[in-house]
Amino acid sequence: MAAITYRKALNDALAEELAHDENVVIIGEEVAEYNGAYKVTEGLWKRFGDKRVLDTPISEAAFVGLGVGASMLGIRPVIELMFWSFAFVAYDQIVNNAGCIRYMSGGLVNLPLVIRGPANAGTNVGATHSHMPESILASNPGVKVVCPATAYDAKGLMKTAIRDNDPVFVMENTLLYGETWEVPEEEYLIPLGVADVKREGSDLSLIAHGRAVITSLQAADILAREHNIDAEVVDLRSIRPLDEEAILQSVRKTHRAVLVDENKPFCAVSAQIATTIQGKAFDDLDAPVMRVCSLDTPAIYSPPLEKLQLPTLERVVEKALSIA
Amino acid sequence: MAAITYRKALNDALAEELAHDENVVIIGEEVAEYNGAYKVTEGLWKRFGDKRVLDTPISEAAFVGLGVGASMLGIRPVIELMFWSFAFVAYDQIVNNAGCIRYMSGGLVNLPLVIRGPANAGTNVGATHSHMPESILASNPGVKVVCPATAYDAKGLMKTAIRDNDPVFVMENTLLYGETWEVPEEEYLIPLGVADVKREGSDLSLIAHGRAVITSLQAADILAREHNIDAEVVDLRSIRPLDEEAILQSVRKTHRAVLVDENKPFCAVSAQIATTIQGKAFDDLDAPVMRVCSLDTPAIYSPPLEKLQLPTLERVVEKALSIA
Amino acid sequence: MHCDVNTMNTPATIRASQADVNLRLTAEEKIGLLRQMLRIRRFELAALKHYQAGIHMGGFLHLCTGQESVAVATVSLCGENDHIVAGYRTHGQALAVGMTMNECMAELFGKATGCSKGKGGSMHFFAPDKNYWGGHGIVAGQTPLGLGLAFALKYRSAKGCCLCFLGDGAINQGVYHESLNMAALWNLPVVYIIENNHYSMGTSIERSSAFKECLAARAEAYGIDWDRFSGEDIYEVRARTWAAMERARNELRPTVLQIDTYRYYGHSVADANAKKYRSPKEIEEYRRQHDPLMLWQRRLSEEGVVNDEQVEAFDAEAKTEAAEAVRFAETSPLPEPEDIFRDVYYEVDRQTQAGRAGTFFFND
Amino acid sequence: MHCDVNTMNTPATIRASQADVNLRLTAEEKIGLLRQMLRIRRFELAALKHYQAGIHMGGFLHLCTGQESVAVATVSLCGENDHIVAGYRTHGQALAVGMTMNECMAELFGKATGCSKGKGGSMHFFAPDKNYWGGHGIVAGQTPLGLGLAFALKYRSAKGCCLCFLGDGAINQGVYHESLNMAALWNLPVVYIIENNHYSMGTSIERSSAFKECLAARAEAYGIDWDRFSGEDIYEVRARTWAAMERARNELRPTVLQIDTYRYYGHSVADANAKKYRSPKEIEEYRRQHDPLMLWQRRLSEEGVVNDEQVEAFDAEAKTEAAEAVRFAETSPLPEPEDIFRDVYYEVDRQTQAGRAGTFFFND
Ligand SMILES: Cc1ncc(C[n+]2csc(CCOP(=O)(O)OP(=O)(O)O)c2C)c(N)n1
Ligand SMILES: Cc1ncc(C[n+]2csc(CCOP(=O)(O)OP(=O)(O)O)c2C)c(N)n1
Ligand SMILES: [Mg+2]
Ligand SMILES: [Mg+2]
Repeated sequence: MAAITYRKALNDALAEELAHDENVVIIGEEVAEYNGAYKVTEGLWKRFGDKRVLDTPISEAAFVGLGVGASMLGIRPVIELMFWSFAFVAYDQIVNNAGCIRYMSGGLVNLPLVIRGPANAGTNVGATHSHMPESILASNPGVKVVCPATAYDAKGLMKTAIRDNDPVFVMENTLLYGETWEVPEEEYLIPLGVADVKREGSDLSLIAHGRAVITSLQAADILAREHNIDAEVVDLRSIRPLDEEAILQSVRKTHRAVLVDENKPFCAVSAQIATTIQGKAFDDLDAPVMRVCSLDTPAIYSPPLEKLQLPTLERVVEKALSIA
Repeated sequence: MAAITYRKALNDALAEELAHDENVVIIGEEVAEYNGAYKVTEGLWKRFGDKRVLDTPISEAAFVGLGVGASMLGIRPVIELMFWSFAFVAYDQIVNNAGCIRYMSGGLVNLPLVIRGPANAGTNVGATHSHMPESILASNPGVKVVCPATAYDAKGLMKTAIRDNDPVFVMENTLLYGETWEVPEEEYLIPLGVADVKREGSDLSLIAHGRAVITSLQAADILAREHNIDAEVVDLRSIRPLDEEAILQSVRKTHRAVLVDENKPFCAVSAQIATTIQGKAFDDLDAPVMRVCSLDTPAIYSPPLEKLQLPTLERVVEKALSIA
Repeated sequence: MHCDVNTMNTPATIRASQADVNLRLTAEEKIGLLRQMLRIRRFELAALKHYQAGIHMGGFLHLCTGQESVAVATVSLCGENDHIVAGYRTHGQALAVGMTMNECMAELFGKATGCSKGKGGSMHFFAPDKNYWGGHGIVAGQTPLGLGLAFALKYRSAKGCCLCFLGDGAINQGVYHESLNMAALWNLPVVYIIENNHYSMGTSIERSSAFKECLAARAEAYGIDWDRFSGEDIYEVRARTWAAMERARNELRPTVLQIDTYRYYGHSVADANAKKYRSPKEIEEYRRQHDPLMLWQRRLSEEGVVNDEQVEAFDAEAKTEAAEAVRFAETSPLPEPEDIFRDVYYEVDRQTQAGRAGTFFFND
Repeated sequence: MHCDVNTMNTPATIRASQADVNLRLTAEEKIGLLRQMLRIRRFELAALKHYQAGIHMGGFLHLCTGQESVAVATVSLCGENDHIVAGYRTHGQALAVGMTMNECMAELFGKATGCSKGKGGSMHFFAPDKNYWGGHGIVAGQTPLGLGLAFALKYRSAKGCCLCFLGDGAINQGVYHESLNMAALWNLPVVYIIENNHYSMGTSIERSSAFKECLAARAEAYGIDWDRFSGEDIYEVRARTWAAMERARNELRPTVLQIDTYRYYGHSVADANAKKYRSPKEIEEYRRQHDPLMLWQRRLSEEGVVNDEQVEAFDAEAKTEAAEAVRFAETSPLPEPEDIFRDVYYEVDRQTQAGRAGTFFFND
């Protein structure tokens, strides 16, 4: 197994699916000739040509809507948002057209499309460019939301997303693009809706998605090394569908949970999970479910301060200790 | 005290504030000559004229942005969205411009603006027109979100919202427009961030906002009458700022909570509140915090079915009984 | 509002009747167009009546009464590879593509037998098998969908085009402009049809839109061809829409058409102001002098294709069909409560492997 | 990309120099314009150097190097009642309105002494006291803000206008079109200035925009006046922008201006492709033949207003000012962790009654 970057894993997934299905097209700003703002689509235009990989104007609402329309006729668009933050200028197209058309048509229509791009807290790009919209988008029944934490997951989940026959939103993490993980050469798919226990443990559950999984793994190391606490790390991978069983199973084992979430706290994914845990495993809990979220303000620019805004290792460890 | 409709209470609030401050302007689709799609602005154009009450084209992004820009210079726009669902075509302007400009300017700018309109689940207008965006909007620090449940609250909260120097989003409820409540003739204001215990009780807390408060009050009656359960009904009134103290105080008294929420469940306001309660009153709880939300699909058109989709009286009573 | 639509005897209209696409029409087809319009009108009148009865229907009901010729004439030009997407005032297009009154009426009644199983309502009729992709409620939200349908056609090298309908008020949603730019830039075979009924709710076009020549002329900003004409004459609509469709199919170039027309009723049936922002006189004048059914009927009489008795019979037939559709709708079952959770996810509905892992629907 | 900007000796440029608004300029003011451009350039070069050092700055840094004349010439026309709002490539406007290098550099360094207290960064400079309203990162997101500033001016009967800057790629965001329609319809005194540097990131205007004559000409769709001219000559920019500002102030009519210019560096400093989508030759040609600083300096020499030694001195001064700003920024304190929670709500910051009820910030 070769170690490749999260970026390369995504790039491989896209290339494989372009080759696998002639209905797959890549659409977005700077995805073709420029190779992608974050180089996730590098080389694809050169290899697959103008028909399959298309640069758009800065018109997110139109090209997301175009993708929805094309998917009605069986095209499988993979639409890049240069940042997930730019979903906000296409929000109606995403929520109402991608999210509701199947229902409103009584199931006559289905929309096999993917919207993908970085959801990048922590890159010093200020409040408007740092949104993490997994909570608000996953709140819409009709869509699926995936947040891979490793290169391995990124590749397997992206391929599954492209083959899925419903709208899937893949939120990549900018800070992970350059990180490397082992990824097999052979083809593999990872189902949506299946969490991954990234570290087994018995004392406490750290439950997270996206880059917060990496933070949680580091925190688990410190908890083990310095505090003799054996934390389990559950990576949700997919937010909707959500593997509630895996969450509850872990909590039933450890009786304690800290949710680590780069969302801002109010109505975050972790709020949903805390609600589920206390609702369905109330008697298993030895302590309240705790959360470590981004500090609750718009994203600050100042690089050293923004580091503090995201869930830091220190905050995760401290919170775990508070209930351990 | 005269009994007036929720609609009239809002209309009175707007008229009073137009008269009170010459910087207040009403902007929106059909708000002037047509008197408002739901007649909330009835008579205002006639009374205050073209300068103060302005009809717009169907360009929500532009006129919300216009309101933000004008508020930077001290105008106090009250912007009507004909439905809150249409916020989705103006989502970037609402979240990024109304929500983040103050922060990004390091506090140099403040934005005294109101966005208001009906957030109407339950009116048989289908999935795209029935969004209740209080959860997703209140997830943004920088904005305030208010959901009045009675005519009295609607008037007092609206007046406060207009005088507030930050962006306040007032989500009215279409089904309540025609309902009447006692409202005093004298001027009054209701502060944001202060919940209202609409019914005192000792056995169980029903916590709700918007029309779900009315459902909760009816449920409390049934619980008292038929099951001898004395339920307290806490009306949040304002979602952000949120009166956490009032919530916790009620739960510390009753030890049981059912949250009634017309939001869809995933990452709903009630998920936030359940998380807070279990986090801060864990030891006070005798049972898990329960929720009754809208059924988790896009809004269905079929009128009899849509009734079932919202939190019904039956579901609230049943859920309360399950933990009482 | 000055009523500046053409009347039938201008040279342009006479020319239109001689266009190839009209000369090709058989008598039967011409009658078919009349019958379609009659069906649409009768369907809507029946719906209106039952809406007002206040028992079964809720929400919106946007009637296209007065505008029928636009839907019927344009849809009549569609072939196997031509696709249609529209806004919420869409009963006309739906019936014109061949949807049955039964499934449409049942949808209005929120019944399980409705075209969208009672899930969509008046704004959300769909018939993918008839190349009809809805039925959309957010103003102009359908405009990029039209782009996507056209993209798919081009991608598959299908010689067809997409007709995308929108209202005169819809042209002020930004996404329409983004769509025009992309249509021009990517050479997509889409024809945007602005059904200009002169009002968006209570707002006249002059109060909602700044423009130089006419609404369609904004297309020039993108180097897109455009045309403007009256919707009251079927021949003219067909001739000039056909030119746009052929440009799309053969040259892969988009067009914007502005078709002037008029609605007799309020914006939705709940529009209490319908006669305030327009004078009753204005409405009456349209009804009496510009009604597209009356004009087409007169034309066909002049051509000797139908006589008055036949027309009456067609109308009676349409009325009966509508009455039967009401009966069908009334007696159809509602969706079951479990149906609420169907048709959200394809993978769940089919219980594929992808539809079985994880929680898709949340509650407590 | 063909470089079709004017050179200085066309009749148009000569005429521009004789425009009232330019004849009124004193020698000192002319020198002031040169010094402003030098300051902007030196500021950005210093910022670039420190960005590349990789210690203090993060995120984006969009340089306007090569475009300085547009900001300086247009802003020089602003009076007390004129307001400015811009996109993210905004160092030029910020310095031109009179912001200090210190507060701007400190902002880039994320320091508490920055104009936005380190909260905004490169894209979000603000100076309301100088009628400068940012600094906005979402492409075209500022275009309705310009509308709102203009609305407020008109509402208050202030005889002024709003200059709203956007890029050539930004014209394809729908909200810009919505804004044009409303500006025309409501007669708002706003001047949209498209700074056409020919590329949006790696995409040339031909690949992003369909248009007939030029980008600004889309304004015709709304009956809005427009103009297009080169940004390289200060006189021309001033003369033609002034006409638009006067139209706004006196007639309450909007205008769209397309000012052709060029950026020498990449889209942001992280744009590794900067020399791939444009040939190095193209960039070199602009630098050598069209640099606005060089051209203005030459013009002032010809007029006998400055000599080379003076220019060198001004440049040295600007360089020193920039170096000092770097020192200021380096030695300034970071915001405190508690500052993260400031500047979110006005009412909370001031601890008014409204700022004290309820929970505003959430955590566990
Ligand atoms: C984005 C959005 N804003 C507002 C509405 C409410 N609304 C529905 S139809 C309509 C008027 C549209 O007028 P027009 O485009 O002329 O179409 P017509 O109704 O005349 O067919 C409005 C304002 C909406 N559905 N979507
Ligand atoms: C809505 C939105 N989409 C995409 C981006 C990313 N982005 C930032 S600048 C830019 C290019 C803009 O080009 P142009 O308008 O020509 O301005 P220039 O950078 O040349 O000054 C893009 C695509 C964004 N900030 N906002
Ligand atoms: Mg209309
Ligand atoms: Mg540019």
